[in-house]
Amino acid sequence: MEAASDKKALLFWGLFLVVFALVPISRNDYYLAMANRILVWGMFAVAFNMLFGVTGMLSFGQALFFGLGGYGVGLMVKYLGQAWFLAGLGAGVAAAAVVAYLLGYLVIRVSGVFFTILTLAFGQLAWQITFRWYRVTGGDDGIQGLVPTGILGDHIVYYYFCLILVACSVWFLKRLSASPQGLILRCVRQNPARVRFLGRRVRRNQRRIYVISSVFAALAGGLMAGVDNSIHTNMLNWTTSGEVILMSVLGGIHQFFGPFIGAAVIKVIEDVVGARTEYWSLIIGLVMMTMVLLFPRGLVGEWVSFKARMRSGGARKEGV
Amino acid sequence: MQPILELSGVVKAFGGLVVTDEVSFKVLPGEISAIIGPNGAGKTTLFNQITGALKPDRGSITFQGTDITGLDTQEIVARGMGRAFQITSIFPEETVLDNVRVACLSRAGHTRQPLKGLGAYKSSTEKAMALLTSLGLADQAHRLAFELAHGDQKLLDIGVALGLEPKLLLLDEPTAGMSPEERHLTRTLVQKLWKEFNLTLIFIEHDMDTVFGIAQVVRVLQQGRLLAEGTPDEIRANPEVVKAYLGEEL
Amino acid sequence: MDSSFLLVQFVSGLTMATLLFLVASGLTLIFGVGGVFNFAHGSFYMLGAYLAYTVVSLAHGNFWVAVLAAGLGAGVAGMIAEAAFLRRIYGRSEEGGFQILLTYSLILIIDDLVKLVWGTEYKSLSRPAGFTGSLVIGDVTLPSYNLAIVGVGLLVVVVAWWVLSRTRPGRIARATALDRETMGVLGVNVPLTMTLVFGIATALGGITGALAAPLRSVTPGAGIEVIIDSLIVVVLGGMGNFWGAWLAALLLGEVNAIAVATVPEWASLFSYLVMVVTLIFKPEGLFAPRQVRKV
Amino acid sequence: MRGKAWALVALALAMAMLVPAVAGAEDKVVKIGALYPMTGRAGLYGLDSVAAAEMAIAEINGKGGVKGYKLELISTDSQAKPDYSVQVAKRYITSDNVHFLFGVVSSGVGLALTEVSKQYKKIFIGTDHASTQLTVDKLQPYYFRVSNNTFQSMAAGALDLKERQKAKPWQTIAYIGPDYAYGHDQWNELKYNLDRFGVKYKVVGEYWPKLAAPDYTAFITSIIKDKPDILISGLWGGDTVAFIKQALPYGLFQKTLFCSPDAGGNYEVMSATGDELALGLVLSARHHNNWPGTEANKKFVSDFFKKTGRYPSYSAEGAYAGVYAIAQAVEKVGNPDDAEALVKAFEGMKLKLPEDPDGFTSYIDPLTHQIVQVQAIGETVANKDFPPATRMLGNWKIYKAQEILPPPEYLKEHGSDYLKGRMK
Repeated sequence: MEAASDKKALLFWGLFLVVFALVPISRNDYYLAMANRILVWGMFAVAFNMLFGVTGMLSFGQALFFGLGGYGVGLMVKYLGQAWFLAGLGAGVAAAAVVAYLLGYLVIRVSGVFFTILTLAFGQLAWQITFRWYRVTGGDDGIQGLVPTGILGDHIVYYYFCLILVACSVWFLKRLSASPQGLILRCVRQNPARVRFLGRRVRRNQRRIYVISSVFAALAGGLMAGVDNSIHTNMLNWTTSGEVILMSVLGGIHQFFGPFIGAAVIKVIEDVVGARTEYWSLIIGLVMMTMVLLFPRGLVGEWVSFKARMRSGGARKEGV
Repeated sequence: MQPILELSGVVKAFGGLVVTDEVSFKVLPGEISAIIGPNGAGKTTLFNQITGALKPDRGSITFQGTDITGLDTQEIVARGMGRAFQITSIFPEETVLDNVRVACLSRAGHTRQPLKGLGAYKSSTEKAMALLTSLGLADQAHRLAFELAHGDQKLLDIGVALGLEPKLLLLDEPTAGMSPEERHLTRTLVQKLWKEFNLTLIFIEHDMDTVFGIAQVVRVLQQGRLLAEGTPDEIRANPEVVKAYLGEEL
Repeated sequence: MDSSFLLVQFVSGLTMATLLFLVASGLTLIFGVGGVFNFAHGSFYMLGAYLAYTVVSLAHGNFWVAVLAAGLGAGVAGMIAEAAFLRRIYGRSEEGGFQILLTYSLILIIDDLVKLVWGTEYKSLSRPAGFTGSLVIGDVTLPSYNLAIVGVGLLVVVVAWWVLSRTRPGRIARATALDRETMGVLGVNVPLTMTLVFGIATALGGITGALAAPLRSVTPGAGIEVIIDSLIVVVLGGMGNFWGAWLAALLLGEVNAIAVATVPEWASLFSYLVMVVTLIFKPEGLFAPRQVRKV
Repeated sequence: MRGKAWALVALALAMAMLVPAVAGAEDKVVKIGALYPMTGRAGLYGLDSVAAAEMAIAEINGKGGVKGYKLELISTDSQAKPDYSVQVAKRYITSDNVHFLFGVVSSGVGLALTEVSKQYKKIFIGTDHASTQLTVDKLQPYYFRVSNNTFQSMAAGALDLKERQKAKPWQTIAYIGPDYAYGHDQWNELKYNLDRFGVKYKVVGEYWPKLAAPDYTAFITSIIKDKPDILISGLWGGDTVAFIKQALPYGLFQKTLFCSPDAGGNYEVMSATGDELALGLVLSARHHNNWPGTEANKKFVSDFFKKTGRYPSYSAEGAYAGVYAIAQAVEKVGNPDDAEALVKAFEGMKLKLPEDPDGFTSYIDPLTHQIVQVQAIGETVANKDFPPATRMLGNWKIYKAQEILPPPEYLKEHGSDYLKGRMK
């Protein structure tokens, strides 16, 4: 059984890489940018879901780390020059690890909706600071001209750079979720009291995944800076946190790749609907509501259970 | 012989209500013992204090010669104490195997490993499967835990505790909610596990057949106090216990 | 700084605090009783403002009638939202996440519905007759409408206290907050209670929207703008704690008023400073309801 | 289960209805890809801009288009999000094959898009956003702006304050503006211009409420304590409305001269405050519905009213001007594809606009790509010609276009490499 699922996983990975690797052939920068956006947001959503779907911690403040990644690149380039793009990417990720570690001690003292709202409050605090401290951060003007030097300055090369980083990150997260550490995290969601009776510290495991998830959020933010060649305080706003939650739920929070699919669908819907009507918010709102009320398992989750139902239905027929 | 667990003068009160009142006793290694008492006697609260889920107001608890009073649960568990619950406490959305395997992995100190899949931890997996075989759950290893029958879930709960290779195992009403036949099976199983894993075992139980069938020592709690302690025969003969608790049941 | 200025500044802080509290009160009420975090609460505030505008300007209505109409409208809209949508997700695992998403979708939907009905132009309401002037005592100028709002705020506090602690429905609501299941067993119609409480909470939002309209601009997107501020109030006050919210709003209003007068360049950071310091020492807020502390 | 299936069908139908909105391609069109906010508190500016741009396009196409080309506008809600707008702009450029990027209210979005415009060498016509950076610090060859920037507004404001100082000496000044880039830019530029024009002043207070702050009472009472002769406001839209409404009962406007030269005189401020707008406030905007009193302006305002049933805010005229600028450039070059030739055509272009008074024609400064226009500052007076507003501006003071441009030394200090290179 495990061999079969291994083969399936291999097939999936192969397909995933091939499809995304072929996008530049279209020679259309819009598709390239769109695919790049899906990759980066997909990674963000998958990392976020390690927190939400796996460990059961609904953070409404991951925008803070997404923004930190973006501003790591932005501030480095703004003050030190374009050559510092990659260093900025690293700095943003490192800063996110430190901030997540410290903030973890503050926010992972409460659980459930209290945790959610506390993360939202800190996220908004970070947004306000970035928005108002315009002398340093550029505030609402954002920071532009974020083009990496050298070969990465080319859109297609940068795209492959993102593809490789995203593939590695998602691979790592996939391994993590299938590992003993991942199992403990799932156990933390399902029954934290019992985890203590396994001799494991619940809060410490929660902090660990909070840091890991936030690091990848920051990586996503940093990579986005190179996709748009500009960043803006919007990255830190609660709507960013909300969007990544929406992606996860849309795709299915109990499926590893659900959030990735959710990210792709949201990014495409956003664009398609936005291009056709100014009433996009009504449409996105209705889609969101329909998903929450009728398809809480998300697209991938519903698909998996549909397949299971077909299979068991078929089996029953054979039995008769 | 040095006792494996020693309680001396343990007191716990919620507000004005004293739920554990100067409880002292010693448990010898390898002993299988029962705690009985009417509802509200403070049995589960006592378990909670022994396992660190609650901190006693006064008194001390010594486990294997070290004072564990006030330590966190995870520290106490790491020292070799395991517990199964009155209300089944498992990981419902994981497979039966993974429920036990997570305990084995935790025992082996692998739970921080982020990269290798679960299958790579062969010894933990084998140990978990062996445990499931002992529990009679091996054929259900790949089902999700919430799909199991109630009785099997209780067994799984014990399995999770055993995965930690505890020296001392606390069982909170292992037969609660079971049919008479299931109870009989569970009773036999508990006794078998006790021998097989060289456990010291303390269980809380209302079913007197189980209590007097397998316990070497019986302790009676009433209103937070230790009313009596002794062999099953001594307890049966204790007029106070008969009056206060056992009554017409015997 | 003389004493008359301090008094004026104090009343400024009080006005801000009262409006903050009035928006937050509905939010904290529904959280305290229903355990629902209604992210769309601000949208009901906005709905109230637009409804009041319509009643006053198109129907030539009396301002106070418009305030009541706004409360009624927002309340009914809230009850519909609860009965038709929110009720379906109670008791799900990860309910918190779904609550936020569902109410977030309500924000998006209500925003566009408001745009469809009222357009994007700014709407405006004037202060009601009799409250356009100011009370002037020596150096002290106190606008009468601001004083009226402070009065309404106090009235809401007192009425809410009376309802919650002295009437049977209030006690049922508070008990429901503690234990939905047991109350259901005891024969309380829990779904109806939830719907009513939700309606009262959104009605409070709507009334506040109407009351604030003469002091602010009635614009699209107003809902999202107030929700974050109310959130800070609710978090600081201890989520679900009605009194806590009032005290937290008072604290924030007065801190802001003093900071503006003394260190204006940094004033905008003070409310966040208060929040961060509080949360470092008391992550569950200043006045957390008792059952929360052990979570 | 049945319910779910129905919901799926309904959802699919809703999606399908959205699809066929793309029109069939005509051979000779000038495609303009516009991005404006259409939701939230800036949505008003976006929708007014789109309406005015459509109006201009209908006028031009009605006369047969330009050089055989019809104009076509595609507009998308920018959601005021720069990252989303960048994505839409890339779609415009590579999939929709637009010839011009167009619009934008928020400077943040404008700055992100000028980066895209530079990379793809696609001309970007800015019609509204006010940050001076776009035509100075971040100027690039393919960017042009057809409305005033904050520097021009603040220079006009400084000149106005200078005149007032001569007539009735004032000494102290205080500032209130939103605590973000736009608010800080205005204050810095005002001080720069006051110094440049040799005005002596003493700052007695600086107040920075957050953007979209609901309450200003604490600020108002504190300002009254400061007793400034002049209060400069950098607030916009709903914030100006809230400030004015809250300040009125405190008698602030009798105690100090309220002056808001960039966005205070926007029509929506007057329509939303009604009788509560005190008389004698000194305000301006980038376009006024009742100034200049030329036929062109009257026609623009009344046509807009006919089309939409409301009077335009300032932003409409910028979009209208943008479409005419494009038409004129295409007319001159003969096609919309040659970006380099179009850039040349825009540089120095003379453009007769509704907001030009008799005897003046707006033109695009060839150096900074910034439109150069007369700025009129007025005082609030009773005027019921544009309901629901009951106050409009009057007692105009007119400031010459040349005087309010950033001076060469400012450009040398702040200009982008491209701008500096052209100054040599």
